[in-house]
Amino acid sequence: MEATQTQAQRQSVHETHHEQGPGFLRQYIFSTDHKIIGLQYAVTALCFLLIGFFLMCLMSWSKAYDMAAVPVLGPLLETLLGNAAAEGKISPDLYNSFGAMHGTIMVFLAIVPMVFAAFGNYIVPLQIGAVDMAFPRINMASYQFYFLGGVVMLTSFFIPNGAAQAGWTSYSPLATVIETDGQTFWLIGMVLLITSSLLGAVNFIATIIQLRAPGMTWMRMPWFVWVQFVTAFLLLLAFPPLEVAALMQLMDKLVGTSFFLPTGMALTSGEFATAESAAASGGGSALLYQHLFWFLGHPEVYVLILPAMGIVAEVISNHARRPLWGYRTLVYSVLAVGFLSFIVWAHHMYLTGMGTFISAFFQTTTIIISIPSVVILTCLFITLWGGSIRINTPPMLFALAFLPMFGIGGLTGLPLAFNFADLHLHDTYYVIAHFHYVVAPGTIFGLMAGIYFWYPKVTGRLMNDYWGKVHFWASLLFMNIVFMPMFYQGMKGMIRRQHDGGAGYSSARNPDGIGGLDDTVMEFNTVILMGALMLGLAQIPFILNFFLSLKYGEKAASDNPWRATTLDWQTPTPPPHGNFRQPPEVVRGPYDYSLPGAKEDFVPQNQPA
Amino acid sequence: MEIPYVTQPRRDTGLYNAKVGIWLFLASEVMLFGGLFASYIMLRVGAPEGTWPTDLLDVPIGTINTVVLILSSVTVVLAWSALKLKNFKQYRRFQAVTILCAVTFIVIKSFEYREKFTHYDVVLVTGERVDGHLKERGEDEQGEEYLVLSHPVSYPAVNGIAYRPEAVREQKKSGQIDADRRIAQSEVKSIKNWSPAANTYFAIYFTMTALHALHVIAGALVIAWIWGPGASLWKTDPERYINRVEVSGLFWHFVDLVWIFLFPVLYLL
Amino acid sequence: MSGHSPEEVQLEKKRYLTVFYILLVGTVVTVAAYFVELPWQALTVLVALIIASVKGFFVAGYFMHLMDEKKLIYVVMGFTFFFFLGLLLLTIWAWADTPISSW
Amino acid sequence: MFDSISRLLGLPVNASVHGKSVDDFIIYVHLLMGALFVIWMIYFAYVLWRFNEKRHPRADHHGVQSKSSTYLEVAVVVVEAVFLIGFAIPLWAHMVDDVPETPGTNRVKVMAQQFAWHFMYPGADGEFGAQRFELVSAANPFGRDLDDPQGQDDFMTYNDLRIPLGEPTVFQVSSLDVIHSFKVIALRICQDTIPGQRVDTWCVPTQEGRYQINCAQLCGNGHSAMTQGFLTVHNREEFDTWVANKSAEAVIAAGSGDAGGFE
Ligand code: HEA
Ligand code: HEA
Ligand code: CUA
Ligand SMILES: [Cu+2]
Repeated sequence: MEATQTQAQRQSVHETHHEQGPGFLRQYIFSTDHKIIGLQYAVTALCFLLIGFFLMCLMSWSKAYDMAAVPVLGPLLETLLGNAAAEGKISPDLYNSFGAMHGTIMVFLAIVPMVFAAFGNYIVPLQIGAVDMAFPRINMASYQFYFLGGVVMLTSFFIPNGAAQAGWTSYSPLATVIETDGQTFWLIGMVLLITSSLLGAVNFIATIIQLRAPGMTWMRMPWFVWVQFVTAFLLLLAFPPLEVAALMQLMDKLVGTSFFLPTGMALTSGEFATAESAAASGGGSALLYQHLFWFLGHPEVYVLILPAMGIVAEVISNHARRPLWGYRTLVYSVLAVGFLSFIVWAHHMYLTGMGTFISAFFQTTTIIISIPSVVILTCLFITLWGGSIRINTPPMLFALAFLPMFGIGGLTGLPLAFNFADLHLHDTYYVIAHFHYVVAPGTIFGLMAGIYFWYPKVTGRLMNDYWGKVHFWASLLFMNIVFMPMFYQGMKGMIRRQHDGGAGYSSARNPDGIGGLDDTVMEFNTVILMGALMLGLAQIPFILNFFLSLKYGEKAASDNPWRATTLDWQTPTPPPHGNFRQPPEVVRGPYDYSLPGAKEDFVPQNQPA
Repeated sequence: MEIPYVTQPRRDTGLYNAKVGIWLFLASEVMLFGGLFASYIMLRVGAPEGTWPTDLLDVPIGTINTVVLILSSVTVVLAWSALKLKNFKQYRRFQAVTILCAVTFIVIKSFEYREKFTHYDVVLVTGERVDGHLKERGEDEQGEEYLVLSHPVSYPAVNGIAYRPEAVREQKKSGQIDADRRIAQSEVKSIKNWSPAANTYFAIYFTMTALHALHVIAGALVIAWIWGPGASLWKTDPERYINRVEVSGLFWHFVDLVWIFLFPVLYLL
Repeated sequence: MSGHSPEEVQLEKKRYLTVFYILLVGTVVTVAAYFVELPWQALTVLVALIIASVKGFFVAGYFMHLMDEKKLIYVVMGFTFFFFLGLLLLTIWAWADTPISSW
Repeated sequence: MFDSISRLLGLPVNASVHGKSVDDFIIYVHLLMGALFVIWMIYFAYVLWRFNEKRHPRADHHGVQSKSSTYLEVAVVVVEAVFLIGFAIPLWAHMVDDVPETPGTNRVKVMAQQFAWHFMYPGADGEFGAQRFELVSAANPFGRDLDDPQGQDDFMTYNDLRIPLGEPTVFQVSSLDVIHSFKVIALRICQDTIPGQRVDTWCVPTQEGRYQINCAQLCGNGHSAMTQGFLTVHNREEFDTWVANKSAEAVIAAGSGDAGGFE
């Protein structure tokens, strides 16, 4: 036994050397190894996360100090972006660009690539005991399309009229008639990103279906793998309609069609001034775009959250030293969420004028989809019961904080789901607060948990514990300082996407108008700005920790420092090309922690009884 | 370590990797074209009464193209069967027909596009509307611009394009179809050709068929690559080669399938 | 399909040709229906779509071997088709149930 | 107690009849959310304390056996179903299906344009005249057909919307260019404006005064500056006088071929 293992080890070392032959480019840039590709995704996505954050800071500045020059960065902005940032001020156009690009970058270039592509690429093949992804070259192409899409998106900031300005949703007709080529860049960028996601999704699903190690039956897969499986299906089937929408909007912009420009639209100036052609053919439909967009848009938000939930589940089970409670229920719940998320989309369109029946349908499905989410969260909660919880490590702190934070975000989805309440809350900061609670302290905390958790597997070193905790507590505090006031603002009726933070509607501006925004609402803008800046500072320990630990971090004591059961921890550290010393043979479920009668408090999946 | 199930099917799923991959890809393609069909229907039912044009495309040409694609689809399966029977020569012959069909399809399609782009639709100041194939365009002695349309159809401009089919029918009955028509610039109120911008019907027609044509081209390139440069694999790993042929074939049938729906929807309804 | 014996393949070849003829006939019938001018427009639409579906069924079923494919592929394509129907029908329903009118 | 919850949530003043039910509904939903959150948090805190590594060094493989979580989930489902079927759906149906249609109903056409609001009233006769898309221009945002006798007394206002107190008014909302959203916070109405289409919304104001009209949908770089629109609620006499005056002016203007637009 011993002898064969060392032999296999030698062989795998030999293979790694063999791979190194082609040199740096082949190994790190045009690699087909799922682990390298995962890391490429991770690093690129984290950079985009930072960019998205900077954009948001500038927006927050604009909201708090409307049309005041941006301190420190003002001149830089002016040189980079030209007229839109004249005198270092953020013009409404620029604010709208930043808003659209913050949303786009965060969703499509930061979070999805991070939680789905990066974690999925690195972890999924390891967890199912595969040697690589099913289609390594397609995997590489997927990253390249992503990268290209990112480049196109970023380039659009520097073209004459600046980047897209119609929100991340790019509703037509606004997106079509706005006079900037940024929208064209946006659309082309989106087509590239969609291509990337489709290739990735095909690969993930095929890998999970085909490359599970012997004994890795469906119900022995770690829940994280299930989650990625469902997520991949969401991407696979929901993205194409958005691609259709993007192509049609592109046609409207470039070729002069009017898919989304209805008859009776009467722009009195500009390129699209009269819609004569539209009139002749019956014109287009503005709402069609919204249907196509939200058909993707809603599944997309579950793409953001599900992988994060998966990470949190792994960490919680491991740190509570207990099996996930209700594994089967969890699996069925995530399948249910995936299925239902295709038929709830129009809850984003309640106020476009919906009749009783169709809105009753979408309200009902929306409420139904909240049930499996509750079930998932409940299972995670109950997992803690009877555990031996190691609270005080960075991954566990982030994972635990995820629960109430996602709870707040999810629960505030409920008033939005009932359209009678949405009537008041639609397009206010309440919505902004709702979804940021799910994506920022939710998903970002989930991915932080994942980074701290798997760092030792990837690098062989642990991240610094103390600074990890500093990072956590500061992030938790400032996230809440940033987003909690937004509920209040939204309830008061502060509308989103306003570069002056609602000042135009404030009672200070219109003292005799009833229902203007009161002073508290306006003052919160400053609080949010401060909170956001501090939140940024709070990331510095993380960034330093992340890079410095590569070199100076404490060496992990073993290949399995968290004493975990899943296969990803049963490989050498870092996993070599081909991942496993010996083809693993799975003999048990994924979470055999604290098994009565076992020697240790964990039994790896490939360890015979 | 090698990636398993590249050629041999996995026991519990009964499939090899590429086959799972292609079907997943086709699933997303279903949603892609499905989104377009859904859009088509929405635009059509949403169009105000009498403004959705019909009978603008050349049905015989469309029929020929349909037959061409169907033929190519059958040669693809026959080629694959031939390979299964280890008859490489026959495979080559069948697949050559497939590629030829693909080329034919694209050539016919591009002529059809050209035909549309040179078809002009003119609204006259008198309120009459004339459309026809552009035969000639120039300046007369007085320096006034004019154009000549062959096979013109004329009908009242009010109420959009709804009167056109009726006008065509009347003309056929009265038998005066072929007279060319000369229109001077001064008579013209507005003029445009049958490009995507002409109206929403042409917009969706060009979008769908162009996307479909891109699929045809892509599929043909893949099949041709496997047929030609990629054929050395037949010697080293025939199983895998057959799989490639099957997978590319599946894609090709899908492209055919899309056309089977595109044809009636765009040409006939 | 991967597990086919030569005899089966021979048999299938015949079947492919039969399907080919069916498809040709289908095409002819569709076009004929177009020229015949049925009493109502709705009928033309119906006929054309039914024939197209039948043709589609044959291509998918025999050329793409969906008639005897693995369960997994049925599941994937089944869900896909369901979601496509969802997109189509719900969008149309939303359009129809919206108390929107032209001015 | 309701008032204090309402204040806690930050609900703004309400000045319409259905607005009361909107507010009540929001409060009920938040009560449910609050209850769930508190229950979960108490449990969470307890678990973290009780099953901490120090207090509970050896984990229990089997964990919870009881079904209490299922009961909680079922309870959540039931409450949500009650909200949905008992309140949300019928209340929404009331908003969209019971739009008043009796002949005497007050009607106003609302036309959004980057970045202002146009309003059109049927005038003294209570009937709108004909409108045609082709006639739309900067000076005639509603495409009024001035030849239609019925439309002679229709009049338009710019950023100035007035409605009578205590009776329903129907707003026929549309847009000239992009999608905006017609929102009056205190009246709890909000309706996206879709170009080329008309959607109706309505309310019954309960309080005289001047209200800000919000544009709630991103509509371009002037979105946050689209703040000049105000809605004034008058008592019936004031409103009638105003309509009579405006209508009379309009008849004269229409005679001279002026559609009454602003730009
Ligand atoms: C990851 C992202 C994500 C997630 C998971 C959700 C989840 C939900 N969302 Fe959200 N949503 C967005 C992202 C997300 N949303 C975004 C980005 C937008 C705006 C897009 C835009 O317009 O730009 C949006 C907008 C949005 C709207 C439209 C609002 C409007 O524009 O007017 C609606 C309406 O129904 C809605 C509803 C819901 C519901 C019912 C859920 C449910 O699935 C939630 C279910 C969850 C629960 C019910 C919580 C259960 C919690 C526990 C069991 C734990 C509790 C724990 C403790 C208290 C310790 N969302
Ligand atoms: C996944 C999506 C996501 C995420 C994570 C975020 C994160 C944040 N968002 Fe964003 N946001 C959106 C999606 C997202 N947002 C969308 C879709 C919109 C709507 C756009 C529209 O209107 O169209 C929006 C709009 C939006 C607005 C409203 C603008 C408006 O309506 O006018 C605001 C306002 O404050 C805001 C704030 C924030 C803040 C403070 C964060 C913070 O949570 C940010 C936290 C991030 C950090 C602190 C950075 C951490 C960085 C690292 C850890 C980098 C490490 C790097 C290396 C190691 C290399 N967002
Ligand atoms: Cu108009 Cu926003
Ligand atoms: Cu949603």
